[in-house]
Amino acid sequence: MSEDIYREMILDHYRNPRNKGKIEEPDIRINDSNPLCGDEISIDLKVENDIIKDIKFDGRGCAISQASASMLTEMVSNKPLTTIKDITKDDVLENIGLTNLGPARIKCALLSLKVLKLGMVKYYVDKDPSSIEEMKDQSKVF
Amino acid sequence: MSEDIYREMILDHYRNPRNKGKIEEPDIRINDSNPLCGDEISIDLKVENDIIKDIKFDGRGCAISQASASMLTEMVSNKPLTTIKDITKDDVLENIGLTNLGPARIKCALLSLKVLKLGMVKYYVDKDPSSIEEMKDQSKVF
Amino acid sequence: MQALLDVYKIRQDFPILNRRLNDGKRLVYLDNAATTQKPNEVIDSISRYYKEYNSNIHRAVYQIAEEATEEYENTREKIRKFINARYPEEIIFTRNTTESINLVAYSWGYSNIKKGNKIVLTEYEHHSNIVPWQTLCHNKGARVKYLEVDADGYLKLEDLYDLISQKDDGKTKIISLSEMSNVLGTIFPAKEIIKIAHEKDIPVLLDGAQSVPHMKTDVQQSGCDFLAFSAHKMLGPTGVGVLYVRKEILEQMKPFILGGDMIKEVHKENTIFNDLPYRFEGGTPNIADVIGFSAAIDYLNRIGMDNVREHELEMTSYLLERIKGLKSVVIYGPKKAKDRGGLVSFNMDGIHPHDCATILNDFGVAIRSGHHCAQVLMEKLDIVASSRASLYIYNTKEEIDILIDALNHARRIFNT
Amino acid sequence: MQALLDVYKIRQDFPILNRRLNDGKRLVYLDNAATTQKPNEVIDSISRYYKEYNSNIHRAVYQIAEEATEEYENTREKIRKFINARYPEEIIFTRNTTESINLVAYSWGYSNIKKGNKIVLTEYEHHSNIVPWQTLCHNKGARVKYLEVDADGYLKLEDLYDLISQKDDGKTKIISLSEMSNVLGTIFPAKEIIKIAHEKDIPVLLDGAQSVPHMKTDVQQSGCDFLAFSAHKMLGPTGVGVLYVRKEILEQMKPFILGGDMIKEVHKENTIFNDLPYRFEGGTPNIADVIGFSAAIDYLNRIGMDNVREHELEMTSYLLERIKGLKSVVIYGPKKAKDRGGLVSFNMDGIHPHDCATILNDFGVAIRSGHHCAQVLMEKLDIVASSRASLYIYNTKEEIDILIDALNHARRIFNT
Ligand SMILES: Cc1ncc(COP(=O)(O)O)c(C=O)c1O
Ligand SMILES: Cc1ncc(COP(=O)(O)O)c(C=O)c1O
Repeated sequence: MSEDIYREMILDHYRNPRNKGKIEEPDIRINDSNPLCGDEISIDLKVENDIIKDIKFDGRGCAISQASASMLTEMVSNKPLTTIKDITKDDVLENIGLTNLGPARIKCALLSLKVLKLGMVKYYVDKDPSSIEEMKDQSKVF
Repeated sequence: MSEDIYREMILDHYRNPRNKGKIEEPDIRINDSNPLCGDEISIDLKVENDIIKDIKFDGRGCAISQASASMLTEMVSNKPLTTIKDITKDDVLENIGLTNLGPARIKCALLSLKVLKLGMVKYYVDKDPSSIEEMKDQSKVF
Repeated sequence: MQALLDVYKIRQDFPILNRRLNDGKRLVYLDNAATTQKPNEVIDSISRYYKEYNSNIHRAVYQIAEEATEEYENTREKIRKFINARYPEEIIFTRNTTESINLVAYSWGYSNIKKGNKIVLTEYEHHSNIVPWQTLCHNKGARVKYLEVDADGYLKLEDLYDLISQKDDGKTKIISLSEMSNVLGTIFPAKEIIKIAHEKDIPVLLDGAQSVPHMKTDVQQSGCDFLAFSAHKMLGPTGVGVLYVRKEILEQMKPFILGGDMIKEVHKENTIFNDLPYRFEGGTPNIADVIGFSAAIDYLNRIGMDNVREHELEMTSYLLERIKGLKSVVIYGPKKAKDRGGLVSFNMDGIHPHDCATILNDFGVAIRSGHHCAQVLMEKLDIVASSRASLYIYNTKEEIDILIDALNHARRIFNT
Repeated sequence: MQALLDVYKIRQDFPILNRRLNDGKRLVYLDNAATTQKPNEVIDSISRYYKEYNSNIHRAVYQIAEEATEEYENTREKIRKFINARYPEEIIFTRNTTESINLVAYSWGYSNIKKGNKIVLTEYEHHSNIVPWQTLCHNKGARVKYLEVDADGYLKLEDLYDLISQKDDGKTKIISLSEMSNVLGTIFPAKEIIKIAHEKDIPVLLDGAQSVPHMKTDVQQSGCDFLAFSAHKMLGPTGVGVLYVRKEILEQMKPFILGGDMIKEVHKENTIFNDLPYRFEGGTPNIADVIGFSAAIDYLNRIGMDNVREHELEMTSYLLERIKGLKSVVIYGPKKAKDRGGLVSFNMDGIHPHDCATILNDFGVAIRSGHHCAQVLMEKLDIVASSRASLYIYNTKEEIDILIDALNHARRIFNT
């Protein structure tokens, strides 16, 4: 039921997104869109010694995709970049409290994770192109 | 029932086709094939004063297409070329005594008529290119 | 009160309308522009085909194959009549509208579009009527030009005059546009546009995906050179589209999908193609669904396309009026119902269409939210997405009322 | 006596096998290489889709659309498993084998085939695996080369070595061949051929239209780069084909059918395409029939493909033996049943296959007569047409006996 989805926490993050905006001269800048609905998320990261020092997201879309992005930035901020590898889709869905979304809306909830993983892969591959084989499947979310 | 189809007359024309062969220096030479089964019919005509003076057919295919071609040559031989215009598919089917063929086999039975009509159209259009508009639909059999 | 057609009787023919959703709610299906539901007749005719005479057509001589061939070709003739084409061989079966348009772009387009040429579309086209042309132009060094839509969702015909006038120098080679927008709902004056184009000898493709299901179509009257539409948007099965091409043009077109059934003779070095229309139907066709489509056409003919249109007009007026009554709502497209097909797109301030659709789902209401495969138009309207409710012959005012209740509930949840 | 699978039980699942023809005869369906019959499960799953959750997939968020999307994508995963592909996104839904091969010729072919290149086929290919390549070569100034079949219906692998050896200079860009001939019945050594080709880095397309329905398929084991097949030849509905492409190649391929659903973003001047495999599925797919195909795969999995093969081997041995016993008959293809799929092509001296099929129809027997879309092979065999009886899981020895009786009757009518 939608009452379970649109709880106060989601609506709060939607109306007052955390870490929204751009970083000047980010170490990572990456974006993607959801072909389903046109939702767009871009993420900027500042990385120091493999630690996520700053993270900002921008984009437009539904409450679920925007709230999920907002919560995800809180989740990884000041964590090692490699933790992104270990975040599963279930982690994100539990974090935002939406474990029974339908397949279409799941894509909204996971768009920001997809973008974040893409960013991490791009960062490592740019640094060391030979890591592409190992990294190839790391950006998979679904 | 196939006993009704493969009567003695059809089998006779199949085994002993009339007017089979080629005409040297024909006034009309035309051929077509049935994409359904690969049956081929070519027809040569000798025309004098718009009268069909000689007609021969050649080809390979099933008993129905070959017997039908054989009977058709007998039907138009020494007739004015324009009579071809008036021959309908029902005329041919009645002539060969096959009025209840299925749609696939009908194409076998009518292949020679189709070729003959094409030949007539080609003859007139070659003579007078402006007649194409009028002739265009004359080669329709089905 | 349904004067024109008996909606309540019609509804009995559609088994899905009795479907109970997870929470016991009855389905309120308002996504008919995406795909329509199917009456029992259509479903049964597909089953009957498989149970009684399934077989590969055109080539076999046994009884069930002849039955199947006959039904398949009868459908072609039925469609010829439905759109008033001159010859059955002008009717080509494809998978959907998208493939129909691609067939034209690949077959007609690659032969006729040269460097420096122009292709005219409109801003409101569905992606299926943009991407094939964009790609063609990209490969050929040609350009796509878009006719603009104004704030009320209309085209300005003067723009068309301008675009293809003297200074165009005969560069415009085809105009391809939808007769009805799947977002704005606008019905465009196809006949006038075609008249203007034909004065310059420019052929016109009509994307009829939204118009053919909802109003009478007459290709001889409109004069269009190509018409594309989908069975699944007009009570028919998925997997069947139609492309109509005027015979004079079709005769000049090269085959597209190459293989079995579309040839007369194949040799090692060359191939002689089959007669029209088979030349354009390579491989085993979607026989069952073409035959199923036949039952859909029968159903629509029995109701009468004028009655379909009248019913939708009445329902659209009501839908427009009720949506207008909502708080902070923006409606896209013409204000007058009579200029519209049976759909209304809108946005409620502060609620993303996607969230809106999720909340509506709790009420059993199925509407579409998103860009509706019309992102060029979305950019023009400066929105990312919209909500769209779209109607068909089985929809009732009661269903529209449920939609409005649900929208009000969404408003409460988002507290805006 | 059926040891491997219970044919009589299986037959009960196929309603058409109870069909009475015009003259009251029961249908003896022996044209399975053209298309197979469908079990109730498949027919019912299509009806159920339309009665319970028909809706347009991928984009909508309401319940029935999510159900439909899930079933559609589950089918993709099921097929992945069935042919042992690595990723579901290597599976693309098309209309039929013909479209699958065309997709490769248009998308991969136009980007990779250059002037002077060669494409290697065999003499026994179906038109669907000839005409797309012939046309491609014609447009690109490339050439098609045909591997010859010998008198017994086998390929000589040395010829392949010769063709793509040093003196070929890397000109051969692709080898495309059928794993099983639809006329000769021969099963060809796909794995060996692919190994030889891959030593020269030449990709191989397998036309699996005849092989996938009849024996276990494992794309990782055979190593093929492309595999094409049709649902309708393996208990599934008409209108669904599959193209498997190895991911590394698929990632480099340009989209083919352009439009809705296959894009990520469309702008006036450019388009960003969607992820794999959606990039290759433009427009509303044939949703109902893809879901119906799922039920067909379940059915085959339950029987087990090894048992399908064993049953056909037993039946083919019997069929071969009985046809051999006829007067003045010529049989095409391998003498040994174990080198064959479940079909036998033949000619009876003095009786055209077409007439033969017409007479058989009186006995309720449905066989195919004609060139079987393999005219290049027909030229090689120096015949215009042949008769073909082809088997599947529901065929019995009793049915083969009826066929033989009918052939003897044809002999009597033609009195030869
Ligand atoms: C070997 C082979 N390839 C291709 C095809 C074409 O299949 P479809 O008509 O389903 O495209 C067939 C079927 O007739 C076949 O036997
Ligand atoms: C205007 C218009 N054109 C084309 C299409 C594409 O139709 P299909 O997905 O059946 O190819 C649609 C349907 O979404 C449409 O609304």
